[in-house]
Amino acid sequence: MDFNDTPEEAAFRAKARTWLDANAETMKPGDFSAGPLDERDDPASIQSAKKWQQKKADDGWACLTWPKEYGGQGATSIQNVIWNQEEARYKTPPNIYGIGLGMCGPTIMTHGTDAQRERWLPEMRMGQKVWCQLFSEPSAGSDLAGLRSTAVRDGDDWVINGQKIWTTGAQFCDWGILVVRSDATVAKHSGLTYFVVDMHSPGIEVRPITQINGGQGFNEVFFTDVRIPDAQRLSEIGNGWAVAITTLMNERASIGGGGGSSVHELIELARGIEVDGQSALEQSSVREKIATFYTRTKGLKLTGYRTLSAISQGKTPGPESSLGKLVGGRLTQEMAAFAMDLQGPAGALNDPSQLPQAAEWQDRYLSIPGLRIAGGTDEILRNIISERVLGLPPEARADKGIAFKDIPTGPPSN
Amino acid sequence: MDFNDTPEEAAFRAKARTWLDANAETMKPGDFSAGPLDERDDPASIQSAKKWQQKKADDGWACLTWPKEYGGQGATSIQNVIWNQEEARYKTPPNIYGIGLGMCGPTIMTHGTDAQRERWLPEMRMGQKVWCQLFSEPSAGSDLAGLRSTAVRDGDDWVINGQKIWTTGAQFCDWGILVVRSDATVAKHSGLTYFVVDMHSPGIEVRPITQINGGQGFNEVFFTDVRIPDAQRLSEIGNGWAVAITTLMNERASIGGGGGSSVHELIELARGIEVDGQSALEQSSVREKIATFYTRTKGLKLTGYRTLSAISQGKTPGPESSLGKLVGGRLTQEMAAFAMDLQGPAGALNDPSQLPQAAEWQDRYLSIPGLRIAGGTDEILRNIISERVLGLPPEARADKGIAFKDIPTGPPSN
Amino acid sequence: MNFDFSDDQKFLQQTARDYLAEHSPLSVCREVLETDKPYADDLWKGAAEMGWQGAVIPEEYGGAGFGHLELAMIAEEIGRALAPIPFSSSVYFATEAILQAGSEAQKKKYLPALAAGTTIGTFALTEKTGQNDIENVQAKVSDGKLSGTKFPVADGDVANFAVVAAQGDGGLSLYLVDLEGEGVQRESVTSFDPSRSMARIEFDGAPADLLGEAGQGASLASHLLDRAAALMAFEQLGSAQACFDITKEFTTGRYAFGRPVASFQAIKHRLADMWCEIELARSNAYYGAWALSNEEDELNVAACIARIQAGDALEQVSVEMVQMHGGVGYTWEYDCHLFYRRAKLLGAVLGSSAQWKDKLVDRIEAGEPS
Amino acid sequence: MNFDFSDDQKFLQQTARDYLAEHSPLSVCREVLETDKPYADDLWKGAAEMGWQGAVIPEEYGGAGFGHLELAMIAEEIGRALAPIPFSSSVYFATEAILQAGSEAQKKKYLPALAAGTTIGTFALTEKTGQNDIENVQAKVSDGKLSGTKFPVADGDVANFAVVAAQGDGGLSLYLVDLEGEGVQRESVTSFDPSRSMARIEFDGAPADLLGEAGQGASLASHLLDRAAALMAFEQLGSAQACFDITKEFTTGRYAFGRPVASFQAIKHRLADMWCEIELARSNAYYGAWALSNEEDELNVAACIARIQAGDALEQVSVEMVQMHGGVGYTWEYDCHLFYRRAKLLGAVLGSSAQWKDKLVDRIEAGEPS
Repeated sequence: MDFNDTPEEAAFRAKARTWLDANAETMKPGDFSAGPLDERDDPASIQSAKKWQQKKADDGWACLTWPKEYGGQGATSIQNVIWNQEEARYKTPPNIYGIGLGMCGPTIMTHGTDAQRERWLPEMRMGQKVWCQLFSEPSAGSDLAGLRSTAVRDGDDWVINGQKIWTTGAQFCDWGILVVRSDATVAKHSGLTYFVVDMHSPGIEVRPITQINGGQGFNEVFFTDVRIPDAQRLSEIGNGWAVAITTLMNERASIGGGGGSSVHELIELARGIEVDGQSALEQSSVREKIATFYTRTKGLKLTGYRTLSAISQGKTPGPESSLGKLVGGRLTQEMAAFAMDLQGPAGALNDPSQLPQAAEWQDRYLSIPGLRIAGGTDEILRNIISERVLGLPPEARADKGIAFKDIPTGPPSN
Repeated sequence: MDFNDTPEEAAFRAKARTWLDANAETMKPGDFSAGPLDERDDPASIQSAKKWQQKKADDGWACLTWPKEYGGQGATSIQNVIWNQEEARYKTPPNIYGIGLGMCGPTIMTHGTDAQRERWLPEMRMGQKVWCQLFSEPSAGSDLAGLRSTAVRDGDDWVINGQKIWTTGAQFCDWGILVVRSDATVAKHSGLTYFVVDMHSPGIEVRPITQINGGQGFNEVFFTDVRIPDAQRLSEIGNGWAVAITTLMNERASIGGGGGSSVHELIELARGIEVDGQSALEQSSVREKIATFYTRTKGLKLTGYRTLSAISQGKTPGPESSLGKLVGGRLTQEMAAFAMDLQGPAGALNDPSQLPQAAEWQDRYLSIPGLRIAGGTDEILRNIISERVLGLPPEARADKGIAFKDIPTGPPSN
Repeated sequence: MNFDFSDDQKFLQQTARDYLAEHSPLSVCREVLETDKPYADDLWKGAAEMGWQGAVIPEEYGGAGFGHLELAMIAEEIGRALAPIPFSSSVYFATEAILQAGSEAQKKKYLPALAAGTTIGTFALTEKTGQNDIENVQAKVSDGKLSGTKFPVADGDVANFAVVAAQGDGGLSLYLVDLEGEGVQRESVTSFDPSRSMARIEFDGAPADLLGEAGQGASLASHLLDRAAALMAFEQLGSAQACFDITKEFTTGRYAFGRPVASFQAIKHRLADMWCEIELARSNAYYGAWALSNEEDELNVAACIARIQAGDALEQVSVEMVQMHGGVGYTWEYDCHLFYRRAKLLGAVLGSSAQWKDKLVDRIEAGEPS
Repeated sequence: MNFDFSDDQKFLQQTARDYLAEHSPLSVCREVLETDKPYADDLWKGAAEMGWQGAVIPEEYGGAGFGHLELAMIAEEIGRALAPIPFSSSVYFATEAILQAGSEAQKKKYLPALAAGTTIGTFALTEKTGQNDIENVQAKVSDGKLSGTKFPVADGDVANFAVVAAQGDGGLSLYLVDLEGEGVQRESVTSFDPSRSMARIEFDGAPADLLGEAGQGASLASHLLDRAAALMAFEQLGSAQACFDITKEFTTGRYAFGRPVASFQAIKHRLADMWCEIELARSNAYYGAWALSNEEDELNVAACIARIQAGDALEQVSVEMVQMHGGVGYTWEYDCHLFYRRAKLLGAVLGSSAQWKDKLVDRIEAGEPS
């Protein structure tokens, strides 16, 4: 048992740090990186992100885990983790390439033709083009395969109609991966087809979604008679679900956890609040909750270390990584609620100028529900853990073995 | 809004109290009634219970809610509640008639023939015969209709084989109500038939079940070629489920709640335990939990008052009464766990001579799981509330519309 | 035993519900939340026409002369509708304070205008971030002039006057202070639920009119908090019931995997638990209302358990509401966040649940009635 | 980054698991629970032959000379099997105490017999109902004679000697006391988990041999509690994992309504939550073991979080185990109650989770390492 890098890992880390030192500025206290649900579509940010990706690509730091034949470094997962840890210590532009490099790229490598690989992978790697994912629909959230947008063949093209939702970055992306229904008369998972779509095509309209915290990280994307050449089809006709699964399996496991610092902020908050003439931190009820939060936060971080250790041993983290998001989401929400309660009546404010720690707990309370929903709700994560980690029997299915068009989508009309 | 009796209720209460004063001894501090899961089958208790019931029947206090034609008083539900409240204030023998008078009697009234009513109801009312209920089976707990004991017609008799479980009082009962499967080739709920069985019949064997708290309130009952005359059949052949539903609907809603006193015991316990030189009751963490327990205990009691008010207005309490058991069970378990934690290392004991309050919290921690399971598990209660109170759609069913014999009862054998 | 509201009271409730369904759909709350409007003034006027602000004000002062059971029914409906008006500040606090402790002159001066809705009152106790701390109030009154800071003050930016707790000659006392007069500087601060407004108020020599006996401020303030808590519990109850009803309807109508989301035990069992919490809250709130109307002795415990259960239940169901709506629950466009915000606001303005729990044990120790 | 046990350590664990599967099925625990036997002496002897009691005792004193990581692996298996032996008292406490603070003579006297299992030791700190209170120990030693009461003492009825905390000349100190010698009166008291025995011990002039420096008893005792907590966390983890595994198997094999009970979300989602709690407990326990072996500085925090999460997880899963087994879970015949009892016992003997949480905040405040 050893928390330190192996010699090989240490060497790689040193190399990464050397390059980063020469090319970026380290984070100072007070600096922060853009959160995953933040707004980040101002043109300047996009431009600086593109420059940074180009620079990394030039020196071989982009797409570390991609095979060398596609311009990657064939790096191990642990090297990738080390790079991410190191890069996070520097001030860098928002990362707008996660979906492209992590999900779209590998899917194209696995399922694309040679022509498709040549067409899309190099410019993706160099950061010239940004990619987004168009899977979810208003009526198909947790039940992703229940999507209803349609693709109809017309000569060499396909004509797409429908609506996608929760698309990160749609407003500045150049390409999107798209799963739509090409046949509603067969079973749910059998009638889907997978395309790459030019986001600048006529008939695509992007509308930002405002979140309850006021942020606009996601979009709705409307398709009206959008034409996609058949050459941009990435799956066999009707085999889109299998390809979508490849994409989703590449969705980056959230690793590490962090968050530990939040408990220290909570301690600071409690220390500064007076109750009955003493610091709230002296109250056993406050201490008990802080200790519970600390224990669980640390548990998540240490569980992340166990995952890292597995990666370091060459294993691939699987669905058990769902634990971090499932436990961490609730935990953060409870911490934020508790912090607001500690503030008493002032907890009812959301005014950075009036509150300790610039109202950041209020911000968290408003942003955390998104984390408990996006990328798999708590309920879906419990399904994943129980079925894919624990091997428990699946839920009874009401949509099995019938044509998609016959699956109930609402209450009976009688 | 008025917590007091109406004038009519007050008059009835006074009348009940007058009779009880003349015929029973009031409870003194330290006296206690036998709990629902206690052992209570010593012959002396049974004898005194029978005498008490006879005395009540003689003066018209037995079977208050039974119609007058069956020897009852046609009393209202609220009068029955008032009687129970008053009787509870006196030292009385264990009540061994609850199942008979509350469940078996009304079922016989509704579904029995005149001959059956005449045969069973008078001696039931007078307390001469004690009744039990034989529904649950080892493989049919929450899924009651999944029972597998069989009835096969043989001339004028039926021959019963199988095993029943969780039968309260089987060891001293004279009659039982029994639901068994008379046809396994039809759907689950369609092949059941309902009988009255003489518990002294040859082929019946009663074995007590020891609970985890050491008590023996329940039994297993084994049936080996037990013969029941067809005259004791209470339902049409194959229509036993409908009759069983009548019985279960008569299962007395648990009303009132009580339990409030336990929080005061917890306060006493905390007051007597020293932490860091002060009483544990001064600790805010202890206070917060006690306050939560108190709030919920009181909420249950007040919810019981709301139910009583509805009864007083002539309404019949329905499935919403499940709330008391669902919330109360967990609450008591949490209170007991907390009390044991308060005791520190001594909480690991179960020695009345060594612990405050004679180790009663330890006893409760061991007895409460039974209350969360018997008469409907927490999970079944949530189903009942969500489907029957809230009207939510039912669970997808895997056992619908197929012959009972074809319903999966275990993992596929391949 | 009749632990229920009367048919007349229920009729009044239905009238309030119907009125609010028409005049305060959630779009009204949303409009206040999204704009600079501090409250819905049309709705405020309409409520006054319905007689709600003056529900418990005697007829001789222009009120409806109802009891607190009737007011509780109105409060539940205001909660259900998330009505964006300064009702709690003006009615549960300012009006109650004057009814409880006001002189005849004060009653004559304030009550008719409060009943008519032409004057808005509020209560200014808290001075800084942290729990309500009656004992450590720093604001001072000397020679009838108030100085000090009150923060946060619910509806302090829109109220015409405030009942202010301050140290006076005889110790802590309550005062009536005109917020539009001299010596008062106030600023709106951003609320967590912008459909309800909050303020910081600096007093510097503001004229202060003693309310009740000098030196009785601590017990008066504590009693006022209890009364407001019992009423606020109904607002919380109404909001919780609305969260529940909307969520139940959404999950029943939304299908996933070919069946209603509410048919999955992951959802339906939690809906059952939410229902239990709300029913307990309802029972405790009823007890609070009963104590408010009938038995002052029991109010100190009844207010606590009403407040605790209603607040905890509302917070829980508001969190579940967002979660069970899935993606759309996290959008600005859907109404879930209106409840999610209001839950935290109502849970905070009278002090946290933890503070009420501590108070409850004090009171149980002091001898629980019957 | 290698936050995992080595293959050798895992092999040792597997050996222990295999041994206990054969020699300590749950029927062995049940036998001790149901009879007057205070512990399973055959199993105790077998464990000694396997070298477990002497795992961390250096070879020169007859031990196996392993590290604490190896001992942690054994502890996990002892927890999984609910082995009814005084392992925690003798190994995590008595042996650790002598290894940490014993003189050469004391080591020579005790360690070989501890390693061989021919002597059983325990730790006697608590004196009355309530939390462990190191500061307020009343037992006294004067002129080398101990007087006072210790209650409860885990395995105090079967131990040959105890490490006793008592007030001596230099303040609170630890002493080695022969429990079979003069001046010792002990009685068994009924344990909540009768597969593990508990005692009350009265000392009246019992010869006491100073262990460690005089006056260092408080810091030694606190350090010993930390060490024991880190190891006990593995016992708790093993028991929790066994609860989970048995419950998962039961609910998968049991059918209701035509399908496995574990296919209902009411069950499967809670199994997922239980799994999460156990995984967090595992992570924290690993950290505790790491700190025990490598970094004493971090042990004070690591022991707390290991103890808290393992104890809380075990209590939760033991409650769920009974509940998810339904009716049979509540029978004496099924094994659920063995876990339900053990969970509470292990959660109590080192002081409650609440006490460890309070301690944790003290230590975080004192400056958390990195």
